[in-house]
Amino acid sequence: MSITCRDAMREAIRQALIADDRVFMMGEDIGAYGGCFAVSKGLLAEFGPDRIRDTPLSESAFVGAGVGAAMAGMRPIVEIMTVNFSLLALDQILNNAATLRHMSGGQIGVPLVIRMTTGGGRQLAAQHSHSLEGWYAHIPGIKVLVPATVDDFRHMLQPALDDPDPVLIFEHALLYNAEGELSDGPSPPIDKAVVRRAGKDITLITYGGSLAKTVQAAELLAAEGIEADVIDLRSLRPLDDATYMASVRRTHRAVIVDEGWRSGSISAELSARITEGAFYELDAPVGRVCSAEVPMPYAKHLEEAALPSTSSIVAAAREAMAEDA
Amino acid sequence: MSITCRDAMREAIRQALIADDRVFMMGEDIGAYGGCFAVSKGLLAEFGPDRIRDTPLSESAFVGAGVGAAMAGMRPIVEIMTVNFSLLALDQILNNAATLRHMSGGQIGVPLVIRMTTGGGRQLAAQHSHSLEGWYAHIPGIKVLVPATVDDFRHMLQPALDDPDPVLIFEHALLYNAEGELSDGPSPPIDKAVVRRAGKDITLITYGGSLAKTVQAAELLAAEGIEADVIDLRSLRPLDDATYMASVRRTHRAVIVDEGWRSGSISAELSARITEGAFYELDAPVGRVCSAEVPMPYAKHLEEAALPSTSSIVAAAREAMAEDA
Amino acid sequence: MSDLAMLRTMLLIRRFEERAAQLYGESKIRGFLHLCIGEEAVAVGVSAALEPDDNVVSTYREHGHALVRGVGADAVMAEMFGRSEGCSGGRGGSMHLFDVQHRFFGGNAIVGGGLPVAVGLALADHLRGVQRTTVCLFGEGAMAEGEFHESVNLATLWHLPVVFCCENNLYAMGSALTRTEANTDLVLKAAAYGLAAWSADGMDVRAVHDAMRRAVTTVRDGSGPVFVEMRTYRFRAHSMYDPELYRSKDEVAEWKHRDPIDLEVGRLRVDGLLDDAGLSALQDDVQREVEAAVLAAENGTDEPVEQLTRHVYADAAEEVRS
Amino acid sequence: MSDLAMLRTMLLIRRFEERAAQLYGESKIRGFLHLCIGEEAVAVGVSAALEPDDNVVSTYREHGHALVRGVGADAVMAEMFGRSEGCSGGRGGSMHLFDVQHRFFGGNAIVGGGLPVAVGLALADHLRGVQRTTVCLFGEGAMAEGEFHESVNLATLWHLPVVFCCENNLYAMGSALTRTEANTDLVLKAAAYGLAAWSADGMDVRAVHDAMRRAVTTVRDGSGPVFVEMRTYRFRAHSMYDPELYRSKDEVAEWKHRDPIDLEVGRLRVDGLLDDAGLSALQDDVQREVEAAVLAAENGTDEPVEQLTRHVYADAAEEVRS
Ligand SMILES: Cc1ncc(C[n+]2csc(CCOP(=O)(O)OP(=O)(O)O)c2C)c(N)n1
Ligand SMILES: Cc1ncc(C[n+]2csc(CCOP(=O)(O)OP(=O)(O)O)c2C)c(N)n1
Ligand SMILES: [Mg+2]
Ligand SMILES: [Mg+2]
Repeated sequence: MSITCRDAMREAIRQALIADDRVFMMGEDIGAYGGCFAVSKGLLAEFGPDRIRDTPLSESAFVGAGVGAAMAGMRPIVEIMTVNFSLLALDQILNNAATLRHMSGGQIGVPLVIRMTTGGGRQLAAQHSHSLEGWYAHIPGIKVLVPATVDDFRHMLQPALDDPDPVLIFEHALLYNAEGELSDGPSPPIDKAVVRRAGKDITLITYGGSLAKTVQAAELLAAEGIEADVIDLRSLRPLDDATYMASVRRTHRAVIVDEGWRSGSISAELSARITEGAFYELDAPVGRVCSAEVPMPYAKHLEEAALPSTSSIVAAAREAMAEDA
Repeated sequence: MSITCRDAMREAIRQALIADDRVFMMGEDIGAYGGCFAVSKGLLAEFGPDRIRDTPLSESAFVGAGVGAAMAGMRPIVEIMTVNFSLLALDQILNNAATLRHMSGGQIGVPLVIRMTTGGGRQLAAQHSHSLEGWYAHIPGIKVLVPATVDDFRHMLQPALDDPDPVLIFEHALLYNAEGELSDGPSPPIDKAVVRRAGKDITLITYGGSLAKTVQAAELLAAEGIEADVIDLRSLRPLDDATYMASVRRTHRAVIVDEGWRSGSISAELSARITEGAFYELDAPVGRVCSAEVPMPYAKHLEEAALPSTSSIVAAAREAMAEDA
Repeated sequence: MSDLAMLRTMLLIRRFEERAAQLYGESKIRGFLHLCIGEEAVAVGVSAALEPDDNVVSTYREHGHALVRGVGADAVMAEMFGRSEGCSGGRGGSMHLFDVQHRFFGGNAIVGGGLPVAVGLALADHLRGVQRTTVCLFGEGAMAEGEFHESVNLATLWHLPVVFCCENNLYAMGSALTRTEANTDLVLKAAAYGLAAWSADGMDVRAVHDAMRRAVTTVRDGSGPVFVEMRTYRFRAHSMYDPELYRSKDEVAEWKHRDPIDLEVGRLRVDGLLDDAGLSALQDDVQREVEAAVLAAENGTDEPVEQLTRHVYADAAEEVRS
Repeated sequence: MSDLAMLRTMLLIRRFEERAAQLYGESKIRGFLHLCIGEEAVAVGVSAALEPDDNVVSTYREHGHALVRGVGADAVMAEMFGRSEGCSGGRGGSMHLFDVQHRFFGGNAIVGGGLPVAVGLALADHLRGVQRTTVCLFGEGAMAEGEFHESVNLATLWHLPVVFCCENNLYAMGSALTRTEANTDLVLKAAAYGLAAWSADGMDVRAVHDAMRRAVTTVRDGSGPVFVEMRTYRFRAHSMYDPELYRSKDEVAEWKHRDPIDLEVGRLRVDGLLDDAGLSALQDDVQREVEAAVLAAENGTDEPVEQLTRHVYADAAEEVRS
């Protein structure tokens, strides 16, 4: 069955609401408006205003209310419209959600799911185009998921709700319209990376909104005779070291692709870990393709230049192939 | 003249207030209370409540007011008591201070200085012990300074005020009582790293609250015949690549020491850059000594175990020395 | 500003935005586009009460605010085309119009994000003894944000010359005021901070003007900030993506009977200051202005992609030149 | 809770904190230590109006709140010694006392940080139809934070069973209320959100009890949240580092004449319910309880350092066991 990522996430939310009456959803304009990305469209009619709970513009309070409700045993799905507004709730996320279990000596769990869109590419300029999922992955106490496929949009939510700790799900806005076939089989655990394309020459590591570009780049590289392993991380915290490290040990070369600003990106962490774990097996320094370190410009040609592109990925891979240690 | 870091910073603020009437200071309890770390003690009496401006507990509003005042040509020094509370102001920092110049096509500058204390080590537990300066360094549009010596506490503020862009200064709380001699000569530019101890065998890269531990570790290593170059970064954004890279090219080995949580730390960025820039010159993978990935525990023995220590730095350096590529 | 001039400006905003919506349909303008059609009287009435060097801080629904403050239609249109000639050099787009010469300080796409900044602008004037008013425009939805609370308290505590001007169009995207504020009497809410507060009919440019003149006078007297609620309505969708499921067509139609332009046209006719020919002339005039802006934007230039990382930090070279 | 029991609890808090201050001087307790000496009537009067399974969310000045809710003096003292036997296993310290069995949800060191959490606890009860009150304690300084604004609006809009209990001790660290709030009438400020609000003499445990009983009754009736201001004063410094430059010794002395313990002792004497012997017996009793707690804390165990990264995430093994 072909389905969009939007519909897949909606169905995931629906099924979670049906299966467990501790689950409810809360966020700005998820009800009467139908969701700013139409993810929650129709859910208000089906589940009513108690469980599809429109909130005022109060990011800190409704995220914190999600923390409290989760502490009390509910399973809230809090939607922050976009990652850009999540900064207003960061105190609640870092100082409460991520730390309550620890501060209480293990007495309190916060089984909260926070969903938000992320990413650029729609000419929304500097305050509406952040890719901060890798940045959030710095915080101990939370988990960070980054679905890239219809399967993951459909199947990551339930395990996130089952998780006893806070899970943040970052959904790249450009993926909502992406279509694909839902698989029949079970999905891999949410903290496992997956090889999306097998190759022996170089490892391309990516996630979320950059996966499609990376796979495209791999196809172009294949035409040049370079076979790339493409790893979809799926989770940025924890990182599934085993999977990407095994690939790098085979290919001896790695390029990481991510939409965050380069300095202090999750790509830096991956690069550091690969060097730490596989230094003697590397035939080339680990490459990174990230966003330019600039608040996102509005003009289309500038935005395109700021973001990772298929061609910048191909170029980085070629460069890594050209090296020889 | 021997002086504490606290007094050095106070003197820097005083001189700035005297020299330029566009300068004023604003923050919680900086006036009547005398500053929560006594940095601003006495300044209210000297400069009055207009220029030493106590604020209510409203981090977002008074940081944002600093942005506005800076846009209008003032030179505000905004004090956020500690980095832990800065999360409440992060929207103003990232979405306004860091982006206004760009969004306005270069029309608007935000010559704002934000000072805050950072770091652990005082048994203040999970909500009062963050070391997020490396995390902040991810944000384009701001600069991030991390003084570690009395000279830098004394001399970084004025260039920060002279900078046409927002500068964040992170002051490790444990340094305020540290004493040292003020130098006579001019200080190096704020964006330049400095070699605090010269050595030929390994490069230890650090900053702020970890510098003293790292120098101590270098002394211990020297007793074992290992001579370490100790680099004080001083600025985390921009990073002075030339200085630490030159050292690594000489020593062929590097360990980075930083109090942030390991994953996604500034150490990761440094490791990635070193591998990118000096891969073929490295004799060992770049090492990292960071804080354990745990919200800070209160109990003293646990807190000590969570933080980088002289012995963990020595151990990492020894490990790097033992490798041979 | 004469009543006729105010009408002309409302017509300009209306025409400008109608044209922008078309151009959005043609993909000439991209990103988010928020129209203020129906709310023109607020922009015009507010601005009419200001001096040229007063400060304005606005939101993402700010085409009208920019135009009334003297930012050229051509500069705004070019901005939305992403051209170098745009008022933000093409970096900002519809949500980030800036013009420092006209003291128009944006264009902020974070709801509530401009409020602390406005307080800071006013603080700077206060500290320097400059007589100037800072007007901060925001929607009623922003009043639920913590930034509103902190900013109004700060400005009142410090007696700063700010007019907090709330454009209450009854909806924040799809959220009706009754579903976001426990107390929907916004003037009462604001007054609890201890500042002067009143409301005005935001569909009547003269009422807006009067309310705003009172506010500016109060602020100039040094009596501290003022809160003014402008009761208005947006005739169009929240943005170009909004299916408007949250309000009835009847409600919208009802409000359209109170079109601020029609009201003003009617009055001027009654007063004998406007006839059909006069109205046509005005309409042609704004039409020409808008079309000239579109043409200029079409023919504008794109900033070279090599300059991508410009304006992240001040460029020492550029600073010296300017 | 009888009047005598309330007195005993106030004495316990007083003695407990005096001893904690000593132990801080001896470096047995570290980190920040915030005493509520002078404010005991609030803790006791509030708690006396609650059922055992009501929720409490507090601040970093919460020893008293924890003790009155049934968290043992030994568990609190051990926590401040950083021992495994502490109510937060030694992970939290003075600012992060937790006891889920007593539904004491912390101990929050971010000013205003507990307010949204309290709203969420109440929301959970509301959604499940559980009859329970959530009490959120915070200082008057927290009212300037955006979190106060957002949380009170949310709770009122959603008719949630929360009592917002403001301990107005007139200072936030060194900041007098008059220097942080443009409108210092906190009840009026709160009422503007549309919820019921009143204040009580926080130096009188019976007045606190009455005001709180009214609040709890209102909340239990389903009439939505209530705001109660408890007018009180802290006799000691803000924390152990505070030189108290911001208030006069006279002012403090003045307030000490209104010591809540003296007031209650006096009343009980007049009513013939307490004599010197009775008071001594109570004092000895709490003294014994506190000393036993100190002894136990001294002899407590330190968690093995190998367990450093415990409690960051749920441990599947531990989950199954518990
Ligand atoms: C902090 C934040 N949260 C959410 C949004 C998404 N958003 C953009 S406009 C808007 C509605 C704002 O309503 P209001 O303040 O009434 O202004 P109006 O659009 O009606 O002019 C929302 C929710 C945002 N831009 N910023
Ligand atoms: C968000 C935040 N800002 C600043 C601080 C530092 N701080 C701790 S307590 C305090 C004063 C709070 O005063 P109030 O709310 O009145 O409570 P009180 O201490 O008087 O009980 C401050 C400023 C903090 N902990 N959190
Ligand atoms: Mg609105
Ligand atoms: Mg107080």
